[in-house]
Amino acid sequence: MSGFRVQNRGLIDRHKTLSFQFDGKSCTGHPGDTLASALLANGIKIMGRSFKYHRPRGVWGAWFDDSNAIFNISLGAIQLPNCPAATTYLEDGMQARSVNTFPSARFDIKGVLDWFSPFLPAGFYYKTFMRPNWHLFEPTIRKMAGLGKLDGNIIEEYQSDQIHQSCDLLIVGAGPAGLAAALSASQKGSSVVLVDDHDIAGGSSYQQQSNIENKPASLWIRDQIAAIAGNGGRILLSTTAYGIYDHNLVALIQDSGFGHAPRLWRMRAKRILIATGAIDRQITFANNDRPGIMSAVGALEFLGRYGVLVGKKIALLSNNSHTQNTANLLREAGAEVETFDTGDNSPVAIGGKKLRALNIDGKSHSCDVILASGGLTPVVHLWRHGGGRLEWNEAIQAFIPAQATTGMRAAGAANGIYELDEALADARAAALDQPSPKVQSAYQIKALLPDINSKKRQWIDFQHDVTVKDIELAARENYSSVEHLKRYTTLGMASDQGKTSNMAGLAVMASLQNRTISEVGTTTFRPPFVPVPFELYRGVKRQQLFNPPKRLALEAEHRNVGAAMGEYGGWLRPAWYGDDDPHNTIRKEVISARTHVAIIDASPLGKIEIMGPDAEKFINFVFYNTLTTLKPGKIRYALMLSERGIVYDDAVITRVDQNRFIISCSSSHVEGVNNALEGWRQDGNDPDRIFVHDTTQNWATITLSGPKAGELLSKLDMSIDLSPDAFPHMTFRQADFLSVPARISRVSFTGDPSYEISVPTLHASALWSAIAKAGKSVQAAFIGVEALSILRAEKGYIIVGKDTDGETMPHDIGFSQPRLRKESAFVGDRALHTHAANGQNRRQLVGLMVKGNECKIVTGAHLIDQSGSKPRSIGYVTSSYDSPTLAHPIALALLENGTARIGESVAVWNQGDIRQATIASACFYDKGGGLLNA
Amino acid sequence: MTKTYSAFNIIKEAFKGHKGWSPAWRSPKPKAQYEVIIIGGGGHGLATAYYLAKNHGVKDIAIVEKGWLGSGNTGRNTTAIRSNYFYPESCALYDLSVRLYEKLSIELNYNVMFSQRGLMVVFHSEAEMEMAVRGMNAMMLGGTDARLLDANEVKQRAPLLNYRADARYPIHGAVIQERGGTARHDAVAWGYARAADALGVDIIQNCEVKDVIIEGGTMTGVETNLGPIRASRFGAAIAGHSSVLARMAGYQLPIHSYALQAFVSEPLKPVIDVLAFSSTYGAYISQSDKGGLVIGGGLDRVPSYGQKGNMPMQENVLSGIVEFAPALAKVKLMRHWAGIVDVTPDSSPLIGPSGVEGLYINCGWGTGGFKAIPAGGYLFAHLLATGSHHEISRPFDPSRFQSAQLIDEGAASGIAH
Amino acid sequence: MRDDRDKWAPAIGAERPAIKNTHLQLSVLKTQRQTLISGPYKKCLDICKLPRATSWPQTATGNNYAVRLRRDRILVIDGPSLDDGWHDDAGVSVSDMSSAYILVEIKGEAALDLLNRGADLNVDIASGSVVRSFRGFDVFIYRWQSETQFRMHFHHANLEAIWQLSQAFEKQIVEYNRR
Amino acid sequence: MQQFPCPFCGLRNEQEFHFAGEAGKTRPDTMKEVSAEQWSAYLNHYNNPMGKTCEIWVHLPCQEYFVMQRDTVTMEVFASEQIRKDLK
Repeated sequence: MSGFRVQNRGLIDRHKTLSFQFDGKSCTGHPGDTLASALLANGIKIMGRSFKYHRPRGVWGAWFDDSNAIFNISLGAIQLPNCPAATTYLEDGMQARSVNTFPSARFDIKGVLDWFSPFLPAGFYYKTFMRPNWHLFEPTIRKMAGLGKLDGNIIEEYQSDQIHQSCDLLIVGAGPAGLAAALSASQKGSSVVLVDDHDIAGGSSYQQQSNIENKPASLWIRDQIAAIAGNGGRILLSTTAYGIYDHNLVALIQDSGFGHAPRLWRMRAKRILIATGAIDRQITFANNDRPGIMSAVGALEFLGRYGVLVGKKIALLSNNSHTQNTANLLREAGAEVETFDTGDNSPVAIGGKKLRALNIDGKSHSCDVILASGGLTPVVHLWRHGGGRLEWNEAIQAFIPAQATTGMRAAGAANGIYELDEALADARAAALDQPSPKVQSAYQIKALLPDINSKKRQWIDFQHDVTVKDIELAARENYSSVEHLKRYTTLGMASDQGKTSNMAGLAVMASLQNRTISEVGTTTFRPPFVPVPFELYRGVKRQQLFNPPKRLALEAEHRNVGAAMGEYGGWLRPAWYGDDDPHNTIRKEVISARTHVAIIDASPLGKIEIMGPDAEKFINFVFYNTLTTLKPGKIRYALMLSERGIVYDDAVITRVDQNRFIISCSSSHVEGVNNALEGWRQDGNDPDRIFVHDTTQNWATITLSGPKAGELLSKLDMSIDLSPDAFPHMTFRQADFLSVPARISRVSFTGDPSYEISVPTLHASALWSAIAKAGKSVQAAFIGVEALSILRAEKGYIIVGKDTDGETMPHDIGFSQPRLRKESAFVGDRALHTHAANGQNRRQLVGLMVKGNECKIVTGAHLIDQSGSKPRSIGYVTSSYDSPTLAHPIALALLENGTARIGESVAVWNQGDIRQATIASACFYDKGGGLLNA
Repeated sequence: MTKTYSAFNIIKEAFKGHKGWSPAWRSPKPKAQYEVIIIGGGGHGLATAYYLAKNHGVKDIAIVEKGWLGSGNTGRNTTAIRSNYFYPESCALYDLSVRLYEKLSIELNYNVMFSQRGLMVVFHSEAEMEMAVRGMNAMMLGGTDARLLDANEVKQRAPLLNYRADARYPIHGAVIQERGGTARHDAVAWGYARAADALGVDIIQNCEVKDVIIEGGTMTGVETNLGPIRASRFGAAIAGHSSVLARMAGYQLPIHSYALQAFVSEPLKPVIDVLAFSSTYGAYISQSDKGGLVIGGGLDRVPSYGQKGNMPMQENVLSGIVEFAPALAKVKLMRHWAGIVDVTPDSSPLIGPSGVEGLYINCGWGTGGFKAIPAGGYLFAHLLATGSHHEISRPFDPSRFQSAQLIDEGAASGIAH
Repeated sequence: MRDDRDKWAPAIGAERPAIKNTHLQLSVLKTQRQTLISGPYKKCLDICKLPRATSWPQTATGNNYAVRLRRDRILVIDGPSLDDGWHDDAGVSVSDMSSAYILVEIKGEAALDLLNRGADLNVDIASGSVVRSFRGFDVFIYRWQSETQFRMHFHHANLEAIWQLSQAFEKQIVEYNRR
Repeated sequence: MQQFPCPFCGLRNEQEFHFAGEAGKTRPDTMKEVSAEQWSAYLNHYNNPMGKTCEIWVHLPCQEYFVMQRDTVTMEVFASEQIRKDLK
């Protein structure tokens, strides 16, 4: 059926024919068609059903102002839900299905719902479905609701490109006004970006077949584009500005074609010019939702862009002068057109699925299409996103941008200026940020107040089936604010977000309340201007590039010896080594560490250097422990607190010399500790006398731990005396390793003698090889983080954040002295003496033991007090392991008043199961600490 | 006039063109003097007035609201309701709320559509699962329902989520609170408003408090755009803007205001029947009865009173949700917005005296105000009526900051909702 | 037990082929030395004997130069060997960071296009420092020798991620130019 | 996406910044008696103004701490100034 296609009109490529299906019916179209234009050309008017009553719906607008024709579209393996027919370009082989219909939009069985509409007024669901219970009704209602179907398939290549850009002037809308403005600004040397959501510039000029500045429109447009490009201006087509955010950031979505992810431009513009034009407003009259009733502007768009004449016998109903030429244009294209003034007579559309006539004053005028034009409505959404105010203009019966806000102007039809020459002058002035010339508008419009007493149904929101009666009901029930009205009736909450329904709804409310539209006000315009896929926000941030972990310099070496890599504190680290059963492997690693020596990659440990003459004073303030007494070459364990006295991190601090300290903090806290140090440095200190360098990644650290650690280290030939007296626990040495500076810290996270050897990362591999080679003779084993976690738990060494929580203070984990004795101020000091800090029932770190033949306690189990009527949590298990060293399960826990209860029994509660454990000191291995000094 | 809402009355009214429904509430002119004035006509304020009138017999109550009722966070949230908190004090508070929600539609004769479809917090590693067990046990001991799900059970409940091998964070399991769910947010405000109005409460919309009247250290009135209104007691429930009133009345609060953004997609046929949270992805999702996917995440990083969305947090939340449920990549965002929330240092609310005699505050709910509406109103009404705390609200008294007895749910849960 | 050894492609370190197309080349460079010097700006320059440290959008030249990282910090590339620690006479703190930072070079007409997919670079907005956030990673980006040749430093532990990002961006640029 | 002026680096996108508290608070001298009220006020009392505000921010990449005056409603930024004393 090409009956509606008009020869020699439109921008489509008629040499090629594209096939597609709609609701199972085969159709054809041409490149350049949208699905809506192609369907109209195929003589199909019913393209969807409304949301609530499943009334048949035809297309209303020709672009983003249509909320009726929404399809699920499949093309090959790709399926996309909720594609608007009016803005989706046709591709060969598309299978389109109208949403929420069965079996088709034309014969939808749920159409019977319309018969029950008297029982389903606005907000009926708030008044019923309460007894016995909403849950009884909800599943059915959920199935009835919803539009598109999501197929659940993932399009692997669907990845948005995201770009930052900036410009002096961003112009939204490449119609005549936008083009003129872009040329003016670019001539003055501004960097200009002009965007338009169509795939071709020209805007409304395709509706009117008139000349622009005495040139045929197509020539004028071509000349402007060439001149803009010549001046360095850029034009982005198929690109929609969908939101203006703080500080003139404009979000642009650039379409890449069906099934391809769009591109996101984050455009920072010094100035923004809104030249988005105007759309047609609907007319509220009886049966105005019938398929075949359309926007008059939309009809001209279908004709001008796609060569589609929407009807053969057209009734044109208008209240404004903008449609003066419309009838002529349609007649030229071959339609029979009768024009009607809205006047004060009551129009009624006659017909069901097929429109038959327009009744005016009881007189029937047969037609197959009614074009309704309730007046031009400037597209001011972006203006509002950008914080611009609106004012009601009585003469043109529209909200238009009020005076300019900083960095933003509107021009042309978007600014309420509809005559071409005036719009061009307005745009050129706005482009150069000059005052707009005063214009005397020739545009005439009659105020359009709906007949609120009509017995017939008059539709306001076509998708959501909101009628005048619904609004009247809402008003009667005192949902009188415009936001209440919207939320109660769902007016304007359709997928076009009120583009077609807002003004009509306001007019009804104004009539009902005897107020003016400006007094009723508008609802908020919120981004996005058109719906945008979530993918737009994701881009490359996916899978491995979603918060990727840091990589060790020695990763290849670890993999060579079979490391199972796991993520710990933001780093990918060896969890254990080998392919055998992990539990058994980890157990063996622990035993090797206890009996011989373990080799551990500890490179992620922090190495933050504090340097300068005030370093000592500074570090003594930032840390809980007293550090002024730390001698060069010595190491001390210290806690960092928040000002609330909560343990934030623990670190070993090395004093290298008088003016230099190295803070070895937890690997996951390096950034946080560094930031905290910088904050205190710049606040209240002389920053020229203290410097903080995070050198963590300059150094690779390999820890040797175990009875044979010293023996292994001695084989590396770094010429240092390793005897316990010469190099005792908690001291530091600098040495050379293969002519490279090396640092050796004798500190332990296992309870056995340990040496942390650090060399510049570029030499890590050499150190690793030397240790691996030397390690063979002492049965050294590579061990991963899992075994290390067990080793440290056996010794009762905490992991901050795991064995502490947001309430833990230093005296809860056995560090009481500085709180009572430290002689200078430190971060968090006062907070350690509050009512809560002095409390008797603080949760303290303890160990828990169960019998050797019992299974280990579940980490996360709670400790309970059973003395009351129901169990009360008095703490919980933070770490729990089967200890290979001790051959029985061990656990660490935070327990109310725990240290005083050592030796007692406590009930352990997990998901209702209760067992007993014995409270112990948090140290299970070498309690005397003699081994550390061996 | 038809007052009672029921299917029968809808049918009856249908034959009269629905002309007989009475207004849901009146639009009274303010009197010069009330016994109690509630500042803020959001969920908490409306619920407070309702319970004051119903449970405590206070009849002379006005609510002053600067905009339309429910225009603050009540109408701007993601409608999640849950009581899966760590500390027993929080469990008691939020579980009271869930229990009140369970009966609310019938109590108010207004369908608030409380849908207990289950709320699932998903965990992505062994370390997270340990925290999950800790939290789940805390909930059970605190009197809230909770159950551990393994990865397969999670998949059965929410096949939409990412179970692919290349998922950045695999799903190890979840803790589900079956009684958690969503409600229709506006309906909660409207239901309370209608019920309070029926009990004689004057709900005065478009009435902005411009200043407070304090005489001899006691608050005796408010200056509004409709003139001064006096009362003997005042309750402020103005989430997001609590500091503004504090400044008028001369006290300071442990509150920063932040925008919290929310997102809704175009309606889809049902794809997920449970609320799924992931703090690792920094996002959560549910599907409304209308079919829109409702998505939320963390607070903005910049303190503000700007009730609008912005891109940095959008990118965080939406990229997170797509990695969490990759099939959503092609689903379209229809609308996003923001509410201004009061954020306290411990992410727990403040209920108690303001420091100014006669003025009590209910604020600091952070991201969790909507779920707490019934309990917040119930407990605040108790405080306003009796001058002393209900046992459940006592731990949330503002004095906890001086004694440092914080209820730090933020630290306990990782991400605040 | 977590065993993600197969989930993550093995890290291969700095020895790797360039990312290359007709508009773009991204490759890892070797440096002799990178030295972090903190202190009053003039004093920082004095100790390494350089006249200035490059800021944005200035162009660094030669092999021995410095870039400005902070108000009181510079990074010297291939400068003199200095001892780590506090230099009391010079009033500056020094750390050798030769092992810490990877240096990559990005050149070609599409170089800025690639960088603007990770950062928000505007050559019209001057900046005191060359430190930026590149998709959440702290990096130093500056021009070197010419206006279309850029250098970027970042922590070595982020090399795999930034490289993978750059490959994804390169693909997007190719796609963009194709359409 | 807002842009904030780091006093050293100039305008940068908001993701590079971190809010570090309201300006104008002085840490009590904890070597002297500090009452519970004073300490609590230092930690917990905020002006949190709706409108013009004065805050401490840090530009994370360059770690510059600075005081910024801005408007919490309009997001207008008025001025920023380094927190550390001026370098000679």
